[in-house]
Amino acid sequence: MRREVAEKLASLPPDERVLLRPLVDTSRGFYVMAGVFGAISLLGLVSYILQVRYGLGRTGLNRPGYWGIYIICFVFFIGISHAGTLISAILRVSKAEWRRSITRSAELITVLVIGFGAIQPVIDLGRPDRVLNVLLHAQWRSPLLWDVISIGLYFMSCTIYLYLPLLPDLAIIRDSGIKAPRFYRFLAAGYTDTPVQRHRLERAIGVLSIVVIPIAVSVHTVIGWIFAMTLRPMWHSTIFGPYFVMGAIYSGIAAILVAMAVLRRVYHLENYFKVVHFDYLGRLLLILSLLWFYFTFAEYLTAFYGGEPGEMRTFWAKLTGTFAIPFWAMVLGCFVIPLALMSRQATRTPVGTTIAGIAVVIGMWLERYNIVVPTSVNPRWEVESIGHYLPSWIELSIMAGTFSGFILLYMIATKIVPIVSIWEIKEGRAVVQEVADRVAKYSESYA
Amino acid sequence: MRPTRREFLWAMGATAASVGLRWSSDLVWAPQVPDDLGWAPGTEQFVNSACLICPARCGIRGRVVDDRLVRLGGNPFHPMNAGGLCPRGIAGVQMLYHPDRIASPLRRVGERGADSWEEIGWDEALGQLGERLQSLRATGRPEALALMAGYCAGSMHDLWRQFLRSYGSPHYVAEDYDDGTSAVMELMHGIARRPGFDLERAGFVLSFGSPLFESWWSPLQAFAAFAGPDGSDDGRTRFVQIDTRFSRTAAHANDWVGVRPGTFGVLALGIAYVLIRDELYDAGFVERHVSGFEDYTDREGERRQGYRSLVMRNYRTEEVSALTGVPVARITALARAFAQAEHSVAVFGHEVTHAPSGLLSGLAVHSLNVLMGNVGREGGVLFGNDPPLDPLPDPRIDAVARAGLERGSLARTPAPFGGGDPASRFAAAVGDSPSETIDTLLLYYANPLASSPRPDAWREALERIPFVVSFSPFLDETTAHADLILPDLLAFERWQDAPTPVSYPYPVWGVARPLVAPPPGGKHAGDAMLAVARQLGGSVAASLPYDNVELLLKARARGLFRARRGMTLGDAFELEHHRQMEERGWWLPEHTEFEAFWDELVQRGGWTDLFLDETDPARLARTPSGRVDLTPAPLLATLAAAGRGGALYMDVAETSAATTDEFPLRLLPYRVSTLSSGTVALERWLAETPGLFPEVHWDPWIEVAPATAEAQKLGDDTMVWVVAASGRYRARLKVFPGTAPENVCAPYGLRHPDGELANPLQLLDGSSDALTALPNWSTTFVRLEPA
Amino acid sequence: MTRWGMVIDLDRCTGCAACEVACKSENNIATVPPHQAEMGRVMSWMRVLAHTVGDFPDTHLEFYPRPCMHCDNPPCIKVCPVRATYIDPEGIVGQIYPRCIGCRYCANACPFTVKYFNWYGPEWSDSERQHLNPDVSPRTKGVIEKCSFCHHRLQRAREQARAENRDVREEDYQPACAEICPTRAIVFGDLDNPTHHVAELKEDPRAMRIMEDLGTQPKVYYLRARR
Amino acid sequence: MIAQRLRDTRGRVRPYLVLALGIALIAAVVLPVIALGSSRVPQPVAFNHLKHTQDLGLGCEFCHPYARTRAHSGLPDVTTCSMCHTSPQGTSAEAARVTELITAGDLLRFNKLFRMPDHVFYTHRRHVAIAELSCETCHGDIAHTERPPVRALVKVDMDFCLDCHRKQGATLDCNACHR
Repeated sequence: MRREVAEKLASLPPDERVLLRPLVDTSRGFYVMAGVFGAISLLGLVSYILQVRYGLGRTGLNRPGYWGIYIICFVFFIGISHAGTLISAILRVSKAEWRRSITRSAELITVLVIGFGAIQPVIDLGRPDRVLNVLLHAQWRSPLLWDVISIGLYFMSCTIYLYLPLLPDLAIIRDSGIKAPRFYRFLAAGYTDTPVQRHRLERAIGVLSIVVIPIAVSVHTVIGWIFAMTLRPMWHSTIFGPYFVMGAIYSGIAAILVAMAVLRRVYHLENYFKVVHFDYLGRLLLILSLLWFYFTFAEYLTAFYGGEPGEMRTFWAKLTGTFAIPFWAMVLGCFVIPLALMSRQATRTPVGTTIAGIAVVIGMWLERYNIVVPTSVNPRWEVESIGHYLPSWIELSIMAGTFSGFILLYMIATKIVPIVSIWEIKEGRAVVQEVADRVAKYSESYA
Repeated sequence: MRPTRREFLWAMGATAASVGLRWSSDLVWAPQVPDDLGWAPGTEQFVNSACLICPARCGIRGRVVDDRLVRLGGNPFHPMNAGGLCPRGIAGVQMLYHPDRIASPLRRVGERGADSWEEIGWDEALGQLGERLQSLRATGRPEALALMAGYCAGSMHDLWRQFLRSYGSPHYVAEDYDDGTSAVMELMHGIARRPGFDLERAGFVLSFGSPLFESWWSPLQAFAAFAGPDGSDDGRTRFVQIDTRFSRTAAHANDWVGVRPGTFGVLALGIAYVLIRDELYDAGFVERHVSGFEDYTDREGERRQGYRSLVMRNYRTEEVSALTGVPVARITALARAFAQAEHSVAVFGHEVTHAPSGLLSGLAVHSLNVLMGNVGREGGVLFGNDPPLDPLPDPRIDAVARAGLERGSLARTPAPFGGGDPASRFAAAVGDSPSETIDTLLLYYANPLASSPRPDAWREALERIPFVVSFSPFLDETTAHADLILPDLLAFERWQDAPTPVSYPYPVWGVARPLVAPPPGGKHAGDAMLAVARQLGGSVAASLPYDNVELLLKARARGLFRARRGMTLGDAFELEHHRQMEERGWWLPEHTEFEAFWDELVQRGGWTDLFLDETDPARLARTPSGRVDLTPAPLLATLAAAGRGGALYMDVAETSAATTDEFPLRLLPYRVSTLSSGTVALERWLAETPGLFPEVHWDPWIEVAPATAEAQKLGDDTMVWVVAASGRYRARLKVFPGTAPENVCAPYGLRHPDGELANPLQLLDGSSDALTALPNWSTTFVRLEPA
Repeated sequence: MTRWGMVIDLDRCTGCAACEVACKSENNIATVPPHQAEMGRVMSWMRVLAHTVGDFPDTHLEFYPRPCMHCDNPPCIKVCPVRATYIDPEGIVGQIYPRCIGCRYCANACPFTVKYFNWYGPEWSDSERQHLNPDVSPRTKGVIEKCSFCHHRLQRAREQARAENRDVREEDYQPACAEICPTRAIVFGDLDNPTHHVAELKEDPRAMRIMEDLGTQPKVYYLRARR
Repeated sequence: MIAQRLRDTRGRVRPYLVLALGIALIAAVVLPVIALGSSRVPQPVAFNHLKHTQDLGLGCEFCHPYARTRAHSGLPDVTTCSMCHTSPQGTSAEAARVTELITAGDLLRFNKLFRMPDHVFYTHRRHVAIAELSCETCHGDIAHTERPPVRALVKVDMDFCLDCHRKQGATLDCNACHR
């Protein structure tokens, strides 16, 4: 850190001092990690170039295992993207005061991960050079097209929804002059935090946070429908829309927890990501793990009761057959571990919730695997032989590349914007009395 | 409006991206077929010819577009396959255009088998061969020339024989697919000829293990019969398959019966028992035309048991059931169905005779046909006749040749009623003789190193032969050991006649003619040998006075023109019309000029005569008594001399070694429909999906019962070693419920994708039927080990 | 209205696979190298599927030669985002290769799994290229392909009929599999034209369709084996 | 002016602008040149359509004999040319060269200029003989060219086909033409 920057930083109020520090102070560890993730991303890029050059044959996909890692990651990433927007929007709409420090990191996850989710189907295309055909020759009955539209809309609204609450903070950075003045002047777009501006901003955020919720719901519903609209066993199910939305929120919360734990540690944000935040999010996780179990149970029970031979082949393949290990690992990650850890106050600590969060993230990835692969390789017709799918190293490196690409971008983002919303924290302090009054109003007796 | 930097960059990026996408479209995604600036008029022709890939010799029709053969289908004029064709035939285009084809003659440079060759011209190559042959004759050793031929029928067979005889060599060795049926026919009917089975007109076909729908003499013949006339459901033949494994024929036949290996004969006699017990057999026929049915007194005045007593005493259904594993009710039902159908025929081949009591089992099975009187008549067993071709001129045999021929064959006939496997015996004999006893070996469509059950004997024999010439257009195992390769033209580039196999009871003389022009520098093996004969001059040249094979065929076809019977191929109506005319004693010539006749014959794809004179007594038996003999005396005498008792049919049950702990599973080799020895790599379409199993591609496999696989802890689709006392080979294990738990069913002639052979025949124990010298195919025991 | 369809008589089928190979030959279907085949990437628009039931000697076989079913209500065409697969007015479900983006959604939507994907581009040596059928375009890598009922033959038949000023007759248009079948188990024609053989056969009491209950209305009928 | 733009207000070179311009140059000039350059169709001799069709009054089908009967209309080869050009015709150097080439035994293989992608089912017979379209519809004014064009005169793409099919009321079904 240059001296004048350090001086400027030291002259700022305490919130700014802590929260803007990562923007100007970068450790060697950061560069090392960025280098590692950059290298892995590069590996993914090279793998993709190889895949384009030689064809999708370089993957482990086959007939009937037509879909694999890419589609799994697509569903998974888009699911994670519900982290942010949906959580922060719901919390904002419901005026949950504890949200103030966590919304920014969640929204950042959303915007960055959507991009990596949205490119997965393109990576999966046999002819990516014809990707524009989807727009030029659109076929409106295809859920894939609905998906393109709803993801496009979601991406745009989430970007705005990330940007608007950033404005006051950008203005703060611009005014502090600690970093790239022209850049932040451009980004802050003339915001000066006048009462009129503040009022308009809050109204816009309020409207957006309501608009974004149905869009977010539609995105994962449509992704569920991509599967549900086919006549394949264990896909053709009405539960898929809500099940996917619920799963998305679940994996989103888990992802936020993991991100928060990391940020808290590396940027020393213990005063912002407090134990209570982990506790509250842990409670949410607990509720969602039960909800997950409820949905999963309902899905499998109905399939089992119907007992159609085509369905049962896939059903047993998951429960006891080829896919038993990923299936029960999923149950462990999505249900057993979070339930065990989150149902007790003693384990709803930052460490406990992080462990549960990691378990859920892995579990939810496995859930996508257990949805995509077993049905794909188990044709409905028993005369047709059962396929097998083993991802190739090309697929695995592309997956690793997209994961590390996301992490890398997230790391870089923490160097550009404050990861905790400064103005909202300040606003939170300012409205304590107002909130107390509001809370008091809830319990007013009939006077 | 002035574009901002951002807009400018964005627009630039978008342009670059879209140009890039389109550009990559051509570069990265363009189809592999090059965009040809040239053009072709797209002329399309359909040409009739004959398939030379397997012994069935079906009629084919090729679609030729601009001198490229793009599709093969069946010739609808051909009475045997009537427009249908099997996958092997269809895939012939891949053989024709195979990238590994040898284009010109090759001479070995460097070590034998080291795969280093130099290309030479035909004149030089034939000159070298001619000189070698000339010098052998000059030194008075014409018998040092030998020919090893694969399946070879018709005029090419005659041409080779003529060449060798006039040259003076007795060594015409052929893989002649001997299945012992001609020995059965000779003993019972006095006719030394493989039987024809008139499946199409039969009402009920009882097949004893014959792979009718897979790899029989002519699967298309069976298909036509199975389909029935005109595709209508009336009068369709009913097929019942008796088999030791759930073969594809068993799977698609109307019904199937599983039996224990080696008990075909027992089951046949069990059926005979029911026929006799319930008086279902054709007593009139038996009385008029059969001897040995009742007890009789032989020439020495000894009282002997006839067929009836033998069967009634020894083959009661309960006992047969215990031996064969077929329930009594099933045997009875089979016998009744066999007896009730209008024409029923029992079909058998090497699956029955390649067993310790193979000949006796063959006799037992064929006795069913005799009991029902279904011999020498429509819908039964027929002894077809050959098309009335003009023979080749009598070979001129000069003194050198005579001396050579008199020195005789190296390998003696080892058994009283058959020659067994002459190729292996020849190889063994060469191995036992001093080096250079055979100086020059010609290989014609033979790859013994891969297909022989005794490749070691061949390897040793080849080492003792200084000069090996192969006519193979592909570099197979044996060809790789050759000194000179004279690549023959492929099936769709050459003239050759294609007589249908004997299993088809009506003579059809198909003519294969070039569908596409041969490659420059290609040469027909027949033409090459005619050229060598000319080069040798003298009696050899005089014996083969033809410029090329086309003219040879044309000359022989004059016999058909003069025969006053038969017709050039035609559609179903023409064929039937002609047959009925001949039945009524009419025959009208189609042509007055031979040239016109020949042109039409070639254009239609061949000649046939579907009329069969059932009244000719010689069609039934040419034994001294003129009757079909159920207890042939020569066989009885041989059995008695061998101490096997004086009664026939007594030891048809196999008495082979039982399983041991070391080798607990019985090996049952079989041939798959689409592939035969060593052709796997040639036709990729077939290799991709070779069998009944959708998951097996390219790899050779073995079939094992689920219980067996589980007991041995071997998983489905894993690679295993099949280990016998004499060796082992690698194959993919397929768990298959259609295999009996004590057996391992192994297709032979397959290769791994890398060319490694998987030939279960090489594991056989080497034992044979003492009467025919035919090898035993079901007496070898193996174990499986993970590979 | 013309509705092209197929009736396959399982009683006549001998499982010889002539239809499979004839189809590969007619439609320039690329073969894949052995290790690719092992992965399950073999393309075979027509495939004789077999399923063995019961232990020796009471074994029997359930089998179906399976082309594309050319459903009247095809699940594949609904999900294609670019209209690369569609049903034409005469009921043939077409696959338009230059339009296909290779997302394989149709392949997953098809309950009969008859869609094949070009994982790599086709590989032919110069000599093998000689036997390519000039009437059918070879596919590039990265697109879906499937049985087209040999509709290139219909194109030619239509033109010929037009030149002769008449309608397309039953014998003018036969796919390669129906043409080659040695036992005439595969019959092809217009299901709605009472003079065509298939129209009669589809009413046979033995007639059925695979997974009829899904309501996709396949136009390939099977006649149950009687044996 | 561009040079000005490339420098910012302080006169420093704007590197990203230079880069962008470079990309634009490649995109706009180099790639099309590569793409088009490879698609130039060479011919063995500089055939003069105008001379043959107008001055000599030969019909199209004289040299393109299958236009009414087959898929491909056919191109002339040495046998067609030899009808006249075995002896020197006219005064042009190219005509003299044709005679030379014929005498030397050259096959005179002309190359296709108007090419259909292989996934299109197109026959001349259907369009010329049955639908009675004139050659100019798709081939433009080729009959009046004096030198062989190196690129097709009319861009026959799917839009071109469909426009005409729409006007003529011909089929618009994909399967009718895609194969």
